[in-house]
Amino acid sequence: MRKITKIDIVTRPNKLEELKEAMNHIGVQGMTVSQVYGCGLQKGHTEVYRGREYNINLLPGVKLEIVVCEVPVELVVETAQKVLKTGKVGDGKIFLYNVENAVRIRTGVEGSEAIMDEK
Amino acid sequence: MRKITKIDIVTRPNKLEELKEAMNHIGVQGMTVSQVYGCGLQKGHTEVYRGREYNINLLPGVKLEIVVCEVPVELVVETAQKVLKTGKVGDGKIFLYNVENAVRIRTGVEGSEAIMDEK
Amino acid sequence: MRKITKIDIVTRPNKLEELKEAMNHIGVQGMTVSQVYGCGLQKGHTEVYRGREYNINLLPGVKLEIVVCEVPVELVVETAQKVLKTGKVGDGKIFLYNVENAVRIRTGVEGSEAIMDEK
Amino acid sequence: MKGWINMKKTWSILCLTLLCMLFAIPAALAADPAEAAKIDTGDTAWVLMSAALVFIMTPGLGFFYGGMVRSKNVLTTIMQSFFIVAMISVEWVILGYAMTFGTDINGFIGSLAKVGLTGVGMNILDNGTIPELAFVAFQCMFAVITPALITGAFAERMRFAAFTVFILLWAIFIYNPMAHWVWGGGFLAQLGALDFAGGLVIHILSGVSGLTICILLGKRHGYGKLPMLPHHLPMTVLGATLLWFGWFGFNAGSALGANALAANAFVTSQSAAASATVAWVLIEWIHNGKPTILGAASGCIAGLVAITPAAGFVAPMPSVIIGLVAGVVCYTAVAVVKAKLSYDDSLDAFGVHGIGGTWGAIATGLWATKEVNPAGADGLFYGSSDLIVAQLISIVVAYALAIIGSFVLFKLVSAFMQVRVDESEEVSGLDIVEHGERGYAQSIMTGSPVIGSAEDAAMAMQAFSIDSDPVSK
Amino acid sequence: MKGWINMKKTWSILCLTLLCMLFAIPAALAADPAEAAKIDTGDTAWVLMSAALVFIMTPGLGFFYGGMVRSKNVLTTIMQSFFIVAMISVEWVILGYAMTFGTDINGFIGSLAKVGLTGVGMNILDNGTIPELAFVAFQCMFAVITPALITGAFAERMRFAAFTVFILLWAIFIYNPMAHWVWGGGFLAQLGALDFAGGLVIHILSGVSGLTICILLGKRHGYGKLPMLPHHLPMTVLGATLLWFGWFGFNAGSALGANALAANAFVTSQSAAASATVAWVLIEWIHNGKPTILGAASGCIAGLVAITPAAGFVAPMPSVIIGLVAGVVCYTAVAVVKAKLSYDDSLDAFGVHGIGGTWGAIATGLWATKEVNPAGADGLFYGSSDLIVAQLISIVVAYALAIIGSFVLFKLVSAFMQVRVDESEEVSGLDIVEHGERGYAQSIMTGSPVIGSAEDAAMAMQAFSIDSDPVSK
Amino acid sequence: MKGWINMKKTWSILCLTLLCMLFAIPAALAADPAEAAKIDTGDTAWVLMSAALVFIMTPGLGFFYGGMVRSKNVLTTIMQSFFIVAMISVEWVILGYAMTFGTDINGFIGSLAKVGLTGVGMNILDNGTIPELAFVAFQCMFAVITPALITGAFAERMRFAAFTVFILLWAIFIYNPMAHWVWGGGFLAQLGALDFAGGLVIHILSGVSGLTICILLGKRHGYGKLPMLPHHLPMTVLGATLLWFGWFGFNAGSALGANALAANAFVTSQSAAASATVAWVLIEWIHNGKPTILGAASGCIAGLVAITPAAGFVAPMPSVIIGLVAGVVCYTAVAVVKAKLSYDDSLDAFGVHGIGGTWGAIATGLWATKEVNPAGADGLFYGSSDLIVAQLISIVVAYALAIIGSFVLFKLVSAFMQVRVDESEEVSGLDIVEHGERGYAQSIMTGSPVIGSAEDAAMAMQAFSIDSDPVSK
Ligand SMILES: Nc1ncnc2c1ncn2[C@@H]1O[C@H](COP(=O)(O)OP(=O)(O)O)[C@@H](O)[C@H]1O
Ligand SMILES: Nc1ncnc2c1ncn2[C@@H]1O[C@H](COP(=O)(O)OP(=O)(O)O)[C@@H](O)[C@H]1O
Ligand SMILES: Nc1ncnc2c1ncn2[C@@H]1O[C@H](COP(=O)(O)OP(=O)(O)O)[C@@H](O)[C@H]1O
Repeated sequence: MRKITKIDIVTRPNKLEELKEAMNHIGVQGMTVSQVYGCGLQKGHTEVYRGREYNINLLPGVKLEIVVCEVPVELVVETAQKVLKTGKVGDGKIFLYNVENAVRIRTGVEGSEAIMDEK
Repeated sequence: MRKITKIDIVTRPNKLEELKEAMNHIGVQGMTVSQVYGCGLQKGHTEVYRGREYNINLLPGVKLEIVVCEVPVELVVETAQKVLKTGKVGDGKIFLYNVENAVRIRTGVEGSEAIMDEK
Repeated sequence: MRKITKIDIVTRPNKLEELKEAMNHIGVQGMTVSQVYGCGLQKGHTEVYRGREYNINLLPGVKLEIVVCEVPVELVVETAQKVLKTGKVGDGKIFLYNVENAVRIRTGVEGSEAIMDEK
Repeated sequence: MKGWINMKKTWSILCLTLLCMLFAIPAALAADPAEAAKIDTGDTAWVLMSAALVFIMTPGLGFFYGGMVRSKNVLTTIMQSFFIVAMISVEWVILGYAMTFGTDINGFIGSLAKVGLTGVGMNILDNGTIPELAFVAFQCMFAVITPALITGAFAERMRFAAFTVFILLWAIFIYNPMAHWVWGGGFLAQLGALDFAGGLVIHILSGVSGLTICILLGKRHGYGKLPMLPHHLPMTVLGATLLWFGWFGFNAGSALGANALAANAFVTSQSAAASATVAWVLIEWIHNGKPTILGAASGCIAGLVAITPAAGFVAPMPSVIIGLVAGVVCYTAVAVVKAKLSYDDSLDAFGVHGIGGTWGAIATGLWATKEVNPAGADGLFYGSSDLIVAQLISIVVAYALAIIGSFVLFKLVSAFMQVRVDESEEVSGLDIVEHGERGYAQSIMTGSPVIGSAEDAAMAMQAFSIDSDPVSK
Repeated sequence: MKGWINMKKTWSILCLTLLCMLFAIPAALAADPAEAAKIDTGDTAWVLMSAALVFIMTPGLGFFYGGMVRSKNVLTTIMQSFFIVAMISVEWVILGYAMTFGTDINGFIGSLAKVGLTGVGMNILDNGTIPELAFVAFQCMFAVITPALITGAFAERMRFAAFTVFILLWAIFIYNPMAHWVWGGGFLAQLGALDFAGGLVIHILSGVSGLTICILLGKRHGYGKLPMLPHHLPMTVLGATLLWFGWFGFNAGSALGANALAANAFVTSQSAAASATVAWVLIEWIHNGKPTILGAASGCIAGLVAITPAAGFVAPMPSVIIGLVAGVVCYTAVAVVKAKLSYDDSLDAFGVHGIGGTWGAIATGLWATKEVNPAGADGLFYGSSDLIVAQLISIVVAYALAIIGSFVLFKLVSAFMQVRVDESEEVSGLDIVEHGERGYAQSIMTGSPVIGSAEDAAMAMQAFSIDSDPVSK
Repeated sequence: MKGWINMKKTWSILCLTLLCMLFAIPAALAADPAEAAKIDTGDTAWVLMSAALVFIMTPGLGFFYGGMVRSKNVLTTIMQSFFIVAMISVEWVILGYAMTFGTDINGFIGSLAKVGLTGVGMNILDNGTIPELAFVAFQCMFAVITPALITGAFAERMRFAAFTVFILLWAIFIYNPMAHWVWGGGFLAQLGALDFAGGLVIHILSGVSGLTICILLGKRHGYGKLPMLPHHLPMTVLGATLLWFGWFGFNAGSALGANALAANAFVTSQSAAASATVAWVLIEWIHNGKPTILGAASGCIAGLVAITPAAGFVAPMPSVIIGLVAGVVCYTAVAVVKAKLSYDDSLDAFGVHGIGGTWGAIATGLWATKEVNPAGADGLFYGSSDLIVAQLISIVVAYALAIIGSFVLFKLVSAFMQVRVDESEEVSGLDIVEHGERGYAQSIMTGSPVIGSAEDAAMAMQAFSIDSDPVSK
């Protein structure tokens, strides 16, 4: 079985649409997106309620989980960087994990084919 | 320490209840569920606002994270497939990962016992 | 490359603020938080709508994903336990995973430095 | 698509009819300024205001119902009420007012002489102190809310096209005649039945029709197995608030003047709504262990429904009892009986309006008194049994009309178009499937515009290609 | 469970009393149609409408407060206001109106001759131009909103059972007497104190009672450490909108007629609300660097509170000043003083109603003029100091009554039942714990029905077993 | 910060002016109780109630618009409407009423004799049956809603400081004169133009000003590329409901009495709103394949806008046609023309109010008839062409004033402060950036208080240090 990798990309929400298109463009077949709150070097903001200030340091973000096999991991990482890099703090992180196996529920197919384009 | 595996199941939201029951049935002690938006082969839908059409291709889904040790991974995968398979595009995916360690916060117990039934 | 580890902590939502502060205190540079629903030994609650009772057994929780390299994993786990342990069912779990690589999008730096403090 | 083609036919006919009528416009104006002197400004102010109050009830009902469905159907549910406001208002000024309040023909229906409000002009209302147009407006709002009440019974599964056709037919062939029978000088009025603001005409009619339709339509997919919880209870409370608020116009406005009778109807409405709320909350506190806000919101509606036919005939203390009983009876209907009989009246249109309206019509026969309203009658507890008999007959008539009428119209509509959405559509939710909209847009869940100026699209594409070129090499 | 048993006792007694009274119904009707000729329809229309407007304020308050709490307590908070509408309306028609507006006994309380509205019938109001029942309805809404205002002070931590008992006692033993003293011909009226629409009776009384209770109850768990942010500001703005809207009925309706005095009260209400909003937003813009919508919503309420006692006694320009000062003073009370003194008045019932009401009562003593209202008096700026003295005395009386009365009632209730939820319940949120409901159902977070027809459950089980059989082998 | 400093200056001047005027207070009271006898209570009740109804339209508009923006801008959008209510009400009682309804100076502006409502007192309205203050209140609400309508055009990108200054200037220098020209006895009134409730003065003026500003301000970042979907459609429907509800006061209240004319305006409003809703929904059903709730909500507003100038001049059947055409025309403007011309009128202030108002002003010239309103004129279809000419001239004047006036004021404001937020601020959302608030607080997304009593902070710190000590060792 070929190596399968999960790529987690945590980034700004407003980049989601563009990133999604870029990923489709390089042949990524699918992805799973979730809404997260991030905390890192990026400074939060201040909110005011009835004269009391609150420092909010959990910032809204999105996490994309992309499992790939055929599409080279480097290409995904490079493309993501290309789209997401603004050079300002808060651009986010990419984490890579090893996937032991994958199954496509609809067909029951396992391994790399579970996430490959069906011909 | 026995091998611990995390099983990520991404599927349609309306199957959650049934899947949860099926998992309890085969002895899965716990799980963590989150709301995700998926993008894959499944076609999205069109929305219309003031005469302008939008193509929404992020579809609501659920992700179940189930960490198992005693319960065989195959049983979980098979049961999930049984419950979730409709044969239509969008049934979702199952991904398996290796877990290095697990801790039950309440007791501090580590390893396989952290997720096993307490007797 | 030094070993990078992802620590997933699933716990009660009302502990988030305290846990976040404790983590900053021991030098954790960042984390990604998401809202999850958990199901485990902890009993759910009953809801009533127009005379019909429903048993809700998915309880709101939070999941923190913390990727560390410099900061010792044990310190994170211990600190988390310290803050989160109430001794009552539902305190949650900690899971550890191996991370193959990490990238800081802003700088393109890879590996352990992607998540380390920038000096 | 098939449904749509059928729709198109139906609508073409309607539009044609409409246009035809519009040629008759100048004739519609036959004001008699001489009479205008008799208008009482205070009464007019109150009736106009009441019309506005009753107006807000129907969108309010949309929120009441909308909060109780699952989030995937919130817009469909609100839309049903909101669109009814529009569709039936047009029907009313063109046709409905004439059918209901035109010169009586054999106690059965109004003559069509007033089609398109012909001859209404600036006239004063017969035997009234207000402009006839104020009465047209006030009654329009009643004609609007009645079919909207039904929508609670078939929520979350009816196609919008079939819905519009069914409701339009229902308004014309069921509501207008019934309103004529009771309020337009028809045979039930002659029989001596009392219905101050619409227990028979509005609540029994809509509640029982709802029950009929929901049985014919079948249960929602997964009903009884999957949980179907209200997705937004504050919205439901908002709806209940607007309903309660508007109901003051509904009941006290039905006095058609700003007088002691209106004040009496106002007070009885408030005390019945209040006591029914207390009763419903207490009974479920005892029965289920928790006092719920959905119970409070349901309770006030049950009380208001029950007092509707009685508001201008009974004194305040009986209204407290009517409310208490309404709370307990409707709770039982909704929480016990419905579960036993296992029909899927999604949002309890029958349990609250059908049952509450029936109780109210009976209660009017028990506690009505000429001391409150000399134009009324004395009920059983005030020494006469004539009234209660008339009330019971009217209830039977209303049930019969609602069941038979709705059955026939439902079958008729089914013959021409698909009435219920497909199972997969029901799972996806009707908001997306039927209206192409979502109630709440998650900031995360976006989409790219597919229509728009061609340039926009080209720009968007280009913008991306340039960026991505080096990558794809 | 313990609380519930106590509840049951309390309620049984109440219900019994209620039933007893209902036997007296026929006697309750003693209409005198001869007098009915004197009713002015315009005045009646305005008072009825005003009653409806004041009605919507209380649910509106529920939304105003509901948006400010954390989402786990939204229903509890809305429910408190909504249930008060029901409970106090019943109390009012049965007992409250008699206590407040029955024949005065020694300047202290009304005789109970009018219990159950006995003798009100279709009468015209003494010295009025409207049906007495219209006045009953209008005043009912005042009796309702006053205790609801208090709930902001103890939000997010009081048990529902204790809440209902406390509020009922408070309405009977604190509100009714105070309203009698000022409006029912009691000793404060005799003293010459002016309170057009309820600065003393409503705002000071509720605000100060709120302060008392919130101190007795203690702070919310984590107060000052954990952030407690409003979970839904649009809901709060909706509430503020309904309050502002209803306040026109509150203030201008208090003229009890549609005349120049009502118009004056209408304009002064609008200009005070508006200028207080501007003032609050500006002061926080300067002080915190941002103009907030919560500030705008709070500001308009502060202005409306302050103008309430003065609306029918002062001219428009002074109302602008009253509003400006109200905005600044209440902001300071809420943002500076509260933080210093560190009591947990969750939603600032005292800071806005207590302080705003006090300022309004004083301002009435400064700017009242007989040119606006010949039945009023001239204030300090119009050459007389009698009024301001009467105002100050009344304020002291209101504070004393609120503090002592609330203290005693709180202790009384505490002796019989648990008043505050347990810490773990507070953490879980009161919606689930007390009412078994959630405000917003996440589509993801579902549940399986545990009650329902036995067949349903069996079917559900079976459905699954069949499926899963091969799996478990 | 720079903006703030400019703001401070502007406001200081304003506040000073305000204070100066307040010294003139006693003079403001010149009531003439002798005349008070002529007040008609019914008319007064209706006008006061109508003022309350029009009041609720502006916050309603805030919700209508607020639901349509992205969630990060919901508060900013609602705040714009809400703050306008406050700011313009103050402006109106101090300055606006005098400018608009003071003694006419050369057909161009009112004399400033009535500044601060001087001399209004308890007077009866000239040639009216209501207190002048009731008229002040009613007209205040019109002055408030007009600038609020504009905000839809520049939503999601204007700075709050610049917004307040611009709107204040616009109200003073554009709205007040125009209202004087049409309603205050100015030159357009003398020309014979008819504008029952504000097609020219309100809808054309605001819609066209909106268009001007949105072009000057530029498109939202990403417009046409990124999807900008409504985040909360039920909120938009709530807004539409409040607008429709309030519009009865707007149109029928403009009769300034409770009479047949008011009833006519009430009915025509309802039928135009209803038919426009039906038309909009049908046309998009055909054009896009789905009937949407946003279409229904937009349609009713389009119909109400179009009937506004005509409501008291045309009969009910023409109002149905006016509504149908309004639905189709405004849909086309919004869905086809806007996309073609590619300006970013975020929430279609121009498409609905500008276009709808223009159609309504023309329609008045077509269907007006003296049979409905003897004080009006006969339109083209009733045999005279004078009116339509006067209408067309007035439309041109309104367009010219709106375009030139808004252009000049925009440039003026731009010269002193930053009008548009920075791109990064636009991406973050204006709620956080401008107001430091979020519409909906996720329970998960919390924060620690940074201001508060020093002890609190110390305690919090300590609490943690003790716990964490062993860990950090
Ligand atoms: N150690 C970490 N573990 C998990 N997530 C992290 C970690 N560090 C950062 N993140 C995520 O990445 C986001 C961006 O990180 P931040 O430090 O603010 O900026 P940058 O990546 O530009 O240095 C954070 O909001 C958080 O969601
Ligand atoms: N490569 C992938 N990485 C991560 N998640 C994926 C991937 N492919 C699919 N998914 C998830 O699985 C869901 C279903 O996939 P889809 O391709 O639509 O249908 P099917 O699994 O039936 O072929 C998607 O909505 C997405 O959430
Ligand atoms: N096997 C598992 N896989 C994934 N998540 C789990 C698992 N077991 C428990 N969890 C998560 O941990 C939370 C707490 O677990 P629970 O069994 O209720 O209490 P405790 O950890 O105190 O024994 C659950 O709500 C769930 O989110």
